[in-house]
Amino acid sequence: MVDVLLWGSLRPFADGEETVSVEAATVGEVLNGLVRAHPGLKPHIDAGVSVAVDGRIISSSLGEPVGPDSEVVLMQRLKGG
Amino acid sequence: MDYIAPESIEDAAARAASAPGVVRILAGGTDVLVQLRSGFVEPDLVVDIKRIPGMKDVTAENGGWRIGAAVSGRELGAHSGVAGDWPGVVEALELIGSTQIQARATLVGNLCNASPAADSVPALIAAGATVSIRGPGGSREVPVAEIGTGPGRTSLERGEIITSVFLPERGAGGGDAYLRFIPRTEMDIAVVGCGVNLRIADGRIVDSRVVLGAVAPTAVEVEEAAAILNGSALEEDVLDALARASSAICRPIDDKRGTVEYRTRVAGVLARRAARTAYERARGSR
Amino acid sequence: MMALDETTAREFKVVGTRPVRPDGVDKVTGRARFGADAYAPGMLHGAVLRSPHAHARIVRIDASAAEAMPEVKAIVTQADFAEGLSGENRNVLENIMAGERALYDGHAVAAVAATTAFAARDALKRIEVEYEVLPHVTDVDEAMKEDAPVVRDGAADASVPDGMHPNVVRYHENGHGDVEAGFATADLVIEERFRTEAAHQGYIEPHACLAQLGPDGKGELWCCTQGHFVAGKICASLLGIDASQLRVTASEIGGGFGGKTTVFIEPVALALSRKANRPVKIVMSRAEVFRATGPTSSASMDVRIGMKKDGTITAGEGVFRLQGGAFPGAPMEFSAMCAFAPYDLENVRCIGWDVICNRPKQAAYRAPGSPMGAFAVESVIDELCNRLGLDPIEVRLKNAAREGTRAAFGPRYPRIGLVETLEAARAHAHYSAPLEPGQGRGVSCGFWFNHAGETAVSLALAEDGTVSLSVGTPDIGGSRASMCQMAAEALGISYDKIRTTVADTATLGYNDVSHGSRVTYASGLATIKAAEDTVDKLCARAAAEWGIDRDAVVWEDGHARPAGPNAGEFEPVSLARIASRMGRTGGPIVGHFEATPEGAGVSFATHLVDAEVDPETGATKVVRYTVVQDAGKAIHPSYVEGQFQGGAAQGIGWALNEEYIYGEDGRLQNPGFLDYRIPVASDLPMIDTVIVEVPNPGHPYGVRGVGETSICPPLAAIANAVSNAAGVRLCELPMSPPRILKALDAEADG
Amino acid sequence: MNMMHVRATVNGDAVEFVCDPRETMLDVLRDRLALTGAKEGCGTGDCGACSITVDGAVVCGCLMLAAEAEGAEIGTVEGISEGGELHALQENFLKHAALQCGICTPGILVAAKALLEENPDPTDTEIRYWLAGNLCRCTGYDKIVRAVSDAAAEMRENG
Repeated sequence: MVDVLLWGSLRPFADGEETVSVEAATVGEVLNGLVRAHPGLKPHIDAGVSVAVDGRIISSSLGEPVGPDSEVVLMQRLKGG
Repeated sequence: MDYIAPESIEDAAARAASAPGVVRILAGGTDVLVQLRSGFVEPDLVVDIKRIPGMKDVTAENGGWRIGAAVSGRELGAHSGVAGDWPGVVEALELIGSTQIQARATLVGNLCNASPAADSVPALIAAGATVSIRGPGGSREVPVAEIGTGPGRTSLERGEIITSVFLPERGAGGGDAYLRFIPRTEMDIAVVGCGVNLRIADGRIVDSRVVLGAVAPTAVEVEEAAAILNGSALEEDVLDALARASSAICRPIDDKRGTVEYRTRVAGVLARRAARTAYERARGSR
Repeated sequence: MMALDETTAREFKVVGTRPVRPDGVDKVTGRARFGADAYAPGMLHGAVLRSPHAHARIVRIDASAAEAMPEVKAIVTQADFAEGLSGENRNVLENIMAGERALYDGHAVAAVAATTAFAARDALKRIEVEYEVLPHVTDVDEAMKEDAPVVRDGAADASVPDGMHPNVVRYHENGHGDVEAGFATADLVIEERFRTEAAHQGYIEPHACLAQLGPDGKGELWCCTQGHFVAGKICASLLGIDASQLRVTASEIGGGFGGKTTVFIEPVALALSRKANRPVKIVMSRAEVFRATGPTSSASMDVRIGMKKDGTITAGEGVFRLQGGAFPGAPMEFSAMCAFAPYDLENVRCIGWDVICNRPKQAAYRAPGSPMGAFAVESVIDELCNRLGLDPIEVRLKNAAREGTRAAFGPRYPRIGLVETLEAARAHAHYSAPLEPGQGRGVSCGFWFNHAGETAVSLALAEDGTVSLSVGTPDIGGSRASMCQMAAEALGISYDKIRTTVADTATLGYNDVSHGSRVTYASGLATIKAAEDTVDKLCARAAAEWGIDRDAVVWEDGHARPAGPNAGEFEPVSLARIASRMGRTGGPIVGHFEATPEGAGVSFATHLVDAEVDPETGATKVVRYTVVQDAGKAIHPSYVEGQFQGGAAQGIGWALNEEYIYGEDGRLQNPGFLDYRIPVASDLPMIDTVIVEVPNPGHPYGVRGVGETSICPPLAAIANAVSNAAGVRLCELPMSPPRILKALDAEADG
Repeated sequence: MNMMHVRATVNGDAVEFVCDPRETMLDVLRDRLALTGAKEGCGTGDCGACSITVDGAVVCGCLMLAAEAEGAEIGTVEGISEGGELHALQENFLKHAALQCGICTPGILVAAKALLEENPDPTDTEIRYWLAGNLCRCTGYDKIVRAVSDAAAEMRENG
């Protein structure tokens, strides 16, 4: 299981949880797992998110690997000027 | 729109007077072109006066200087005679816009555009300058102070063209200065402007005129200034009184360039600073 | 990916040098072709009719008088675009051409194409639009009030808590720890409200495009854009045509800074062209650029920070309210995520509100959201330092984020370079130089994420041994030079043997926009990978020639060589030699790379500013400026310095004089460079730069982005310098002379 | 339409054109004479991207009617380099990386060349004030000022 840290304003959509544990080996599975665990997260994830895995910010690639001990943090999708 | 470039002032005045619709006189064009491009003014006729003989001349006259209507800031700045006698007027014109604008902008254009914030106008009024007007009814010489009547409005009649500006004889012990406040170092329209012209004898001011820009619908003279300055050697309390009198006559507006409060306050600051410069110049003069 | 130790150990031959940029001669001789420099036979001129009202219902549009003009060949309204769009495409369409309501002063309502530009402009005057004027709101705080006019109902997403005004469209919160507990342990807590006004990107080149779209759905588009692939994708959606049938070519681009990451006139020109069946060119006026393209957001912010006497920050809290015009998207989440990013905090909490107003839709501007947040947080830190008598750099070093620090936005940092920038700033002569009377010094840190995104690169050899490199990211600041350098480095050939071209959308795989400081990172990484792919192919040709295994061949200094004595005795063979024979040894050699690389490195900067304030007029002069920033690795140091200096200059403008000024009527008062006052040459000092290089392990040569971080610290650094010079804290931008004088008066009145 | 017929020289070449009296010199250079080096950044004389010389003086091409050009000698960025040799200013702009996007570069080169013709040894402050009407949004002007200053020094050395 991978523990995924949510940003503050997502917590109301995850039953108030700060961290959600999901079964996942990739970023894509993390996102699917989150939606399965808390369907209320779906619109927020669909709106675009990045996932930080051990400090590396993954902006798009669903195939990036996630280890069981990885620090995984959900972040708002990055954009720039 | 028609464009003509007549080669005589008679022709220019006649064409300007007889043309139907909106007529604009073009010398440097730095205001006219902006208005034309923005659609703010859509002239039916543009009369370019640059090909008229004399329009680009600066000539000595009765101890003073006559400056043709198409003389640019760059040309006037390079004229050591005018710049030596009337540095405040020349600096005021040279403050307008960029190097590029300076190659075209003119005193007369600045005056006829009739912006309350026109830089050269307070300096010209302080200097006691007059303009020569040619119109269908002949010629007349009018003080600069009588030209602007409000934002974008002048006392010129249809078909009248200003052909030159006359700066009077400088005389001994004279000095003038113009200062403006802008947020940047260049390229802005004056938030406040102040022209000061004075003469001294034995270190005391004997004659003075202070004129403010951008604080009322037209440039305004600080009528009280002469009473405050004359007889003084510009002591601190005199400068304080001048600053107060200058702020007191301000009737500005709040707009994108400054607030009423700010303009009123800074008018006093500039009057004080411009008076100092004019006084120093007077002391250093022949 | 190459490991970090390899990166740092590497000796570069071309990377880190300062060659002349490949597009340089074109740009100093006037040959370079920008957006407005294209012409086509039979071309029509397009012009756009814009709403004079901040908010109005469009009751009726009568274009019959314009249509009757013989010069007019097409008129379009929103009805001429695709129906049934959703999401951001719907917002973009609504922004580039109003539907039922005009939502801001300058909102496009209709457009014409005519045989001359004058005729097009005349035609606009003959289009009658009946408006029903509606109440408007242009201020972020006003727009959140209960009785504020509703800009667009139903624009809010699910993140917004119940009970908020419909103008509040998104909500964000991040942080960790317990801020109240943190504040309880502080010796001093300061809370302050800050405001920043919208600033425009201010690129000197107005938007321009030349479009051709036939009734068969096939089209060509030439435009100045930061991302022609994205522009093409959006245009195809808005026009209802196939993306692959629209070939988009990026012109040279005269500045973007985020403002050219979306479309405005491009779909309009295509729609006009489709209707007229002739090419249509549209060039925006400067007034249109200000009224109808994206400035950044304006912001209203509350920041509270607690500090111990020794400088330890015990807690930080920020609320960031940003308005981004009439559509969702104000980058409040980035204000919230970046504001405290430079610090190692046990307790931090940030809240962001995205609010809509009757203003043009905001567009990205250099590190969107970060500069405002840094302004608020770094100002409060400076005030705490002043009141506690602490050195502002020492305090920042004491609290600085390092590798392993939990960032305010969630994850723990990998290797970062903040401490190095602070130490370099402290050691810089600027920091110890004496100040003149009336001057103050300001320090600020800043943070930006940097981005990667979809990237495709192709690298083809010519028979003479030269290289044609095709990238898909428009060159917004000299990237063709750095791409040539990285390719030269990886191939082992000289810089001038390579030409980099920004390829059109029909020639290369999809590329994300040139934004997020991603180009040198992502296109650079892809270029190196494409060069490595080429090298692999070159080695294979040599191996085949020599009759040995591919693995027995290595690439060194632009030559294939046997890997060692066991591989056999062969003379090294150059790239040029292999290329000259490639037609007979297997055909053309092309290396390529396509990916969404995921190794962008975050970056930090520390800025030092000395400012002088005239207490009688409130005028500010920036007298000295130093930028210290972590670039990871500077490929072309001159252009890295240029990014540092440009970001600082834009920050100076935003801090001191630039602002969107709206009248009571909701109309923009200053849509021109006369009164939207960007810094001129005589306003600025030389801007000193220090390039710190803490390599990014996610890039083969260590590159982090550099373009955006440089605008994060200036607002606060200048505010701190001005506040220290004036002796009063300035909390509102721009710090225009009237505002400074007012603050001085308020201070004098106690 | 009352079109104007105008004769002038541009970069030393005789040109003849017909234009609408409302057209600016910039419009004609770009749209009729195919000289697109001068750019329109504002159309109001505030940015200097359209800088050209008229009888030796640097002006904004956007603030001059094309009809005024009758008999005038116009100079544009396209005429700065002579016979394939780049001008010292052009060389120094490249060497100093004094351009990023390059949209302001033609105007700045035209203005800087006029400066050096008038003042071969300008101070940094003089360069900055002379170029105050040429907006650059990319560089912060630092490298531009250095390039102009170095070009001036080089030109003085080479007489």
